[in-house]
Amino acid sequence: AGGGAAGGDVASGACDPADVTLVGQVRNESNPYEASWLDGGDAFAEQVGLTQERLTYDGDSTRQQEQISQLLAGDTECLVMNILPNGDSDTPPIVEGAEAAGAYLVTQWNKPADLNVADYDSWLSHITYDGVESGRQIGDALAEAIGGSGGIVALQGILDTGAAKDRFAGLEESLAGNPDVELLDDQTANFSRAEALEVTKTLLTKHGDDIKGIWAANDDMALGALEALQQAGRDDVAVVGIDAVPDALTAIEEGTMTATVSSDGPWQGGIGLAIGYCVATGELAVEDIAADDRAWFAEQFLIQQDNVADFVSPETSEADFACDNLFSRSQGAIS
Amino acid sequence: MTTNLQTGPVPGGRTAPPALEVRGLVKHYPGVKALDGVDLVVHQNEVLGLAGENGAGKSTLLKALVGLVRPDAGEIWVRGERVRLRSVVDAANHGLGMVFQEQSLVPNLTAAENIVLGSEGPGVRRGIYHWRTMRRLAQEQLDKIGSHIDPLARTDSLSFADRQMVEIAKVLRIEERTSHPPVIILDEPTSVLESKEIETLFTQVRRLREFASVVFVSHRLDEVLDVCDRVAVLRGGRSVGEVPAAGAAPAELHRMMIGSTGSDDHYHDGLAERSEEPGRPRLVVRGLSGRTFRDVDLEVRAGEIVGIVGVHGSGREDLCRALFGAEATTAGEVQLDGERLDLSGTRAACAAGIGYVPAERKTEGMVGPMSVADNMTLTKQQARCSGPLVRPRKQATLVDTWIERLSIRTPHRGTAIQRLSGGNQQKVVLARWLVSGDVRLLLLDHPTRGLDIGARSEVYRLMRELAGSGVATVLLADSLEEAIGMSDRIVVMSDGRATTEIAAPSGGKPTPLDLVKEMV
Amino acid sequence: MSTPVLAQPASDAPVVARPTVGQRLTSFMPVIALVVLLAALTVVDPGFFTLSSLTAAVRTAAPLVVLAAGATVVVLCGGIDLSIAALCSLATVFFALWLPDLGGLTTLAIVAVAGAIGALQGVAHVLLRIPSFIVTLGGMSIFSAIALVISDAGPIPVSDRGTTHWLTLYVAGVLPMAFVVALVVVAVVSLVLRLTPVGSWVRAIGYSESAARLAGSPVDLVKVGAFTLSGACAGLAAVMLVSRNFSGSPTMADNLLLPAVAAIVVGGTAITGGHGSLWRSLAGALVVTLLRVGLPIVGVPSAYEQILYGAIIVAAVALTLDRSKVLIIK
Amino acid sequence: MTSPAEADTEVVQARRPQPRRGVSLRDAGPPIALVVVFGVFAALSPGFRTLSNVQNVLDAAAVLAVVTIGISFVLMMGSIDLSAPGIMGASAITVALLVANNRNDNDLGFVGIAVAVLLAAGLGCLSGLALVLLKVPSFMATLGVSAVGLGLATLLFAGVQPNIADPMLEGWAVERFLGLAHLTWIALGCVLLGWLVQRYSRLGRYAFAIGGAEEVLALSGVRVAPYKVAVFTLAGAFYGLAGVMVTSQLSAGLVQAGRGYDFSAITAAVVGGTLLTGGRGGILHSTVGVLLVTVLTNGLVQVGVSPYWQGGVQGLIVVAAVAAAVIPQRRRNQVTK
Ligand SMILES: Nc1ncnc2c1ncn2[C@@H]1O[C@H](COP(=O)(O)OP(=O)(O)OP(=O)(O)O)[C@@H](O)[C@H]1O
Ligand SMILES: Nc1ncnc2c1ncn2[C@@H]1O[C@H](COP(=O)(O)OP(=O)(O)OP(=O)(O)O)[C@@H](O)[C@H]1O
Ligand SMILES: O[C@@H]1[C@@H](O)[C@H](O)OC[C@H]1O
Ligand SMILES: [Mg+2]
Ligand SMILES: [Mg+2]
Repeated sequence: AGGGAAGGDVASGACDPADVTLVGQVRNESNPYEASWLDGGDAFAEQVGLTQERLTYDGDSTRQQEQISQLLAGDTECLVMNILPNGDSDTPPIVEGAEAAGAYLVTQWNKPADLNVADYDSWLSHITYDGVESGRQIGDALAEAIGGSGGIVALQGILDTGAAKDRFAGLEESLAGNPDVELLDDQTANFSRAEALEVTKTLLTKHGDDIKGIWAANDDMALGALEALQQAGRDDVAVVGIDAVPDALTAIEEGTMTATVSSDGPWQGGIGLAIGYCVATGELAVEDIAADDRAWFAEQFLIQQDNVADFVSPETSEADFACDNLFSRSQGAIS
Repeated sequence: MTTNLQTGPVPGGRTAPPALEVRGLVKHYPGVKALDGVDLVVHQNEVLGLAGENGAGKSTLLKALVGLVRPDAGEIWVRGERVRLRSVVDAANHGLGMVFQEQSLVPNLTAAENIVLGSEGPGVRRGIYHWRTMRRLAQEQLDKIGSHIDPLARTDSLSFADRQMVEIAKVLRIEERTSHPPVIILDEPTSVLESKEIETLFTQVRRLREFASVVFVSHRLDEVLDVCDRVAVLRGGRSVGEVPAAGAAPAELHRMMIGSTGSDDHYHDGLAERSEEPGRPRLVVRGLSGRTFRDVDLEVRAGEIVGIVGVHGSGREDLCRALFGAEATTAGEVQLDGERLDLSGTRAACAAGIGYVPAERKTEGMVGPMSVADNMTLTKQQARCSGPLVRPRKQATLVDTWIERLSIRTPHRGTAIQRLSGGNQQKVVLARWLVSGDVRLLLLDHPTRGLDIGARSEVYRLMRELAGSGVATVLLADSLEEAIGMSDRIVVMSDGRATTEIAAPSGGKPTPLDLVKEMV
Repeated sequence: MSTPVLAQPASDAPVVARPTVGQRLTSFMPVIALVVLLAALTVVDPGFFTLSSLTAAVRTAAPLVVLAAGATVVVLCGGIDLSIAALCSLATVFFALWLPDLGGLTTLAIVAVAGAIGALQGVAHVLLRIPSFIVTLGGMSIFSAIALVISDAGPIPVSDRGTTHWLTLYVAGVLPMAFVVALVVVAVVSLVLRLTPVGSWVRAIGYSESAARLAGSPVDLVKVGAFTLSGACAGLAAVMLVSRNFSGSPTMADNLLLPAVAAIVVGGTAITGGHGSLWRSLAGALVVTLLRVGLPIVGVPSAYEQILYGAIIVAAVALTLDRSKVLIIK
Repeated sequence: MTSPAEADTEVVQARRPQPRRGVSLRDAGPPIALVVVFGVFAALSPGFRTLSNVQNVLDAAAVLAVVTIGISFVLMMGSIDLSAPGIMGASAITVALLVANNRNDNDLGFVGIAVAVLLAAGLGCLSGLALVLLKVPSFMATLGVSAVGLGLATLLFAGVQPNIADPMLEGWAVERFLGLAHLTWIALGCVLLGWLVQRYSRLGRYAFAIGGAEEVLALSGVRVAPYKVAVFTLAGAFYGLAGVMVTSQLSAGLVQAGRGYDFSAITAAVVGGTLLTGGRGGILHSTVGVLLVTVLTNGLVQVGVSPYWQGGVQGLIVVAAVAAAVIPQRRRNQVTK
């Protein structure tokens, strides 16, 4: 039918490297993390002598679907897509569309737990960071920073995303292990710096000096919280976040922020294309990808003042994207 | 009696050039030739009346004189000099200003701002308001016409008459723009005024004549003859002649307007001729109270026309609206043909067989961009449907019948109603209640506002015909004469209460003075 | 009849006012805008004008067409419905939650319930006399909150795909069923408006609500009806989205609000009410969809894409709005 | 005639009482709603009624207030404006790149701020021009301009977050005077300025008049088009300043600096009693609306309403507040759009 002309005969490709089309799709180019992702994709494309088609959908789920169906209605024979689905629910239709059209697909971050990558031929891999783990790690770092006891508040991400939920679950684990740390309040600031600023100000007046620490589900919100603290004249509150965006690293260097967890945008932008490219050109066969590498957690690090220097300029080397080295950052299959 | 246009006597005996002269003005609209070579002369310090049927082209001519309508051909001369008027400002600079047929003030501004709007002069310096100066400028204008309103009152809080004064005060601002005496154009200024307000207005018009020329339009020909020095008549977009006001009779003017010898007495003819006696009580109102009326009792019999008279604020308009379900009531009961009437909304009122013609035609009576046909069948949809479906042919036949019966002048039934002249619009609005023939009670709020004599007598005839067929009518008349002439009985309202009832059978009519005594 | 004799002028004028060529042209403007846009995209990227690509585009457009169609009637009445997208999201959640119990009846139930919710807003609007902008803005946040809570802030997968499978089929192999359904909605509502008195009530209310009321038109009823239809369409669009995404999610359609309103306005319907039609919204929705998917696919970079999008929708409205029908443009 | 000045005082004094001049009862709804909502939260939450929280509410209202002042002029004309997100984004990035920052060597200080506000005014002007020249309804014109603004912002952003290092701009958010942040004083200044413009400038009064009866202005020989363009330009300038304020608060220029401000500003204005049909309300009305919305947002957090429900509860209260405010004005044949 109109949706898919090519049909699902993908197992491994025989595309001329020059015929491969590389597509990277993220929410927008107006936040540093996702912009760096697309830049990483460009770097990889250049490495193999191609260019990446950069797509953004402005955090709009329907628009993401629309773009992908339009993309899949074109020539899909040697199409490689590295996609950041807007939310868990956006992944299945993308996967089904790619499967029907026979386009090579790698997804990152969001996937419903019950959707199994191995059930598909074109969906090569799903990569994410372990949100529960990161939420717990920064939770523990926060607990330690406030001396193991005291009140904290949590800034949640967009409530209906897996990342937000997993990370908060991680915080709850951490709280269980730190019984003297009390969660005074949790609010959402939708992963946004501006909203975090307002919410934090209000929480600061609500709980006053009881607040010893702020747990934020990403660095953008942590940075907003830092501004609020500065404006309130408070320098005794520890702040943690996730993503390792440059500003957060600077803040950690300067000692105003306690910890973050690395998510490596440039690498994410390159690796998805690399996996697709290797399969499309026949250098890697889908059957040869280990079951554990179909859906995996990528390596992440807790970054604090002592090790921040190592992360200030994240580097992705060409070797990271070599067809025989694609899964080197795997921390194991998604449980 | 008809005098030559070019050589009319110049008041004062001097042979100065006329204040304003129009030669061969032509204006076409799609399907209509609104002006077809009009000639007109306005002398200095005279009040010139302009008469003509609805759609004769009066408003179009006047709009051309203030730069709002660009004529297709013809010339306009001001004080002996040929001018091209491109905008209101242009016209004002030549000393021409107009008070429009529909009131045109900005309701949410102060009276002072409205008066100086567009020509604030020293009232606004470098874009900054100087309220004291504004107030002074406005006060000067108000003083000229002897009005006592507060210049800083919001316009929408003023009475109708006061707003009309503001309009006149505003138009007089054009004096500041020219060193010459201005020409002030008044397009049907009296159609929305009560008789007392009209008197005030006429006093002002006579004062204006001292230093300005005035062009005055009204469908009340006695009024025209009363206040004007000379009357020019338009017919079908052409000048058909003029008469000096002194000694002329309305009938004579009317003959010129319609181009034939019509009946003489449009106000009164046929008034007495209704044969049937009014029937049983149809509308019975007991102790009805609302926002602006209290404890009103009223009875209207089938076939009876009851006029309600009262000044602005007497509550009669709201009473009518309440009977139609368009205004909330707080107490009382209403019965129609012995059954309790549901006052909860207009829909229920329509279903019960009540019809209502509001006074504000433009905003409440008609849906401007919709066609004549759709406006006419808006209420009685079933008249153009079979089952739930609209039958265009059925509608066309029905509408064309009524266009013909009421002599509605429109290029086509599909023409947007806003393109019709005011009088013809009014006929369409009236026709809305007649198309299905199932109306039992008609509430008419100024049904003849803005209608020419012919159309008016047509409406009168219709009302009588309807009464003859048993329809009960409540009439808020345009003038006391109309109320007296048309009604079988007159109820006087003042301060929200129905105070007096006066019988007005044919042959035993009260005089206007009798009513005025009761009204105040 | 003793009416005054008519003077000559009107008689030599043409009796029937036929629409001029210009007037006819303005009513086709939305389609012209669509064709021009398609041509432009094809010039930039010849690969864009293929059957499969067009098929994908109309399939994509279907939920937007349905959303815009419903809201068009509200706009024709002079109001606005800002809740459609949030209600649509909520309806996707309902769908996913109810499907296991209701099975094949779910679609009907969703359309009915969404219609009822729309009606509720209509009733609040007409009874409390709150501007529709505010009622539906409030509705928008309330529906979002409910959706978030009942879904436990996450997508709910739909495992039984049989119920919505028919929407993913193709008529004659090329015409997506979802789009056919959208066309049917547009056609049916248009016919009801044209063939019954409802059409003139709607226009009268939109042009002049008080005149309509004083002519005894069922103003409140028609408005509530318009909001009901708008809600029901949001429900139907939700079913389409679920059939496409295999899940319901509390924010799934949220971003369709502005595109839907844009579709209505780009079609040339007057945002002030009275003038316009569902066919115009259909063309408008296709224009908006082409812009949303077409610009990035033909390779316009993200930042320029937004700039172009802004410029083109403004230009499209400049083209499609019939100014002889809308005198004062606010 | 006597000296006009004398004459008019006399006449005016003599008949002041009846016609409506100033505020009337129908304007009292929103302030009453504000007091009620404030009272309820104060009763429910001890944290809410502290002085520092009141300061916090005022600080939090600053940006919304500036945006709402801008939009109020547009709403007064009966038009609508959805361009705030785009214009604020463009101005936020622009100012961040022009004052001392981590992306380039610019250090224009105040001039940088002025340029950002001018750029914003230019974008606003574009909306106005589309409205009067192309006759595109403001709803669409401003939606288009918002997209253009976001596009420009994204172009300038170029993938790397510009952080500001300008002490003055950073100080605006941090330093306080009489307990309020400088930004809050700036917002108060804007309220005063807006009110003066509305009351004493031709632009303000004409905007009000355009909402009241646009066609009458034309009949009076006023060319309304330039005033419309000027109002959109003025609104754009206010959005631009708001974008600068957000940048000061966050110490960084964000493309999303204006996200959501379009609808929240319209909500605030309407809650304050400005009608979307134009011709009513104004700056002071809108300011009350801003306070009401901000108190709500703050209060719901203070009393501990679940984040899941906050939006819904806020929507409900806004509808209820507007409903309560319109009750005294309800008429049978009233038109509500
Ligand atoms: N804007 C317009 N478009 C089309 N036709 C118009 C327009 N304005 C006026 N006409 C037509 O021109 C003719 C003259 O109208 P005009 O308003 O000048 O009449 P009038 O003498 O003022 O009538 P009335 O006494 O009812 O006010 C009418 O047939 C009217 O339908
Ligand atoms: N003496 C004065 N000095 C300054 N301004 C004045 C003065 N008199 C009147 N005004 C202006 O006239 C206005 C009165 O009309 P306005 O429409 O603004 O009243 P309002 O009560 O604000 O109406 P709304 O209820 O529509 O808000 C005042 O708000 C003010 O702008
Ligand atoms: O900050 C990121 C956020 O924008 C995205 O939604 O999820 C992953 C986060 O790290
Ligand atoms: Mg006229
Ligand atoms: Mg005011």
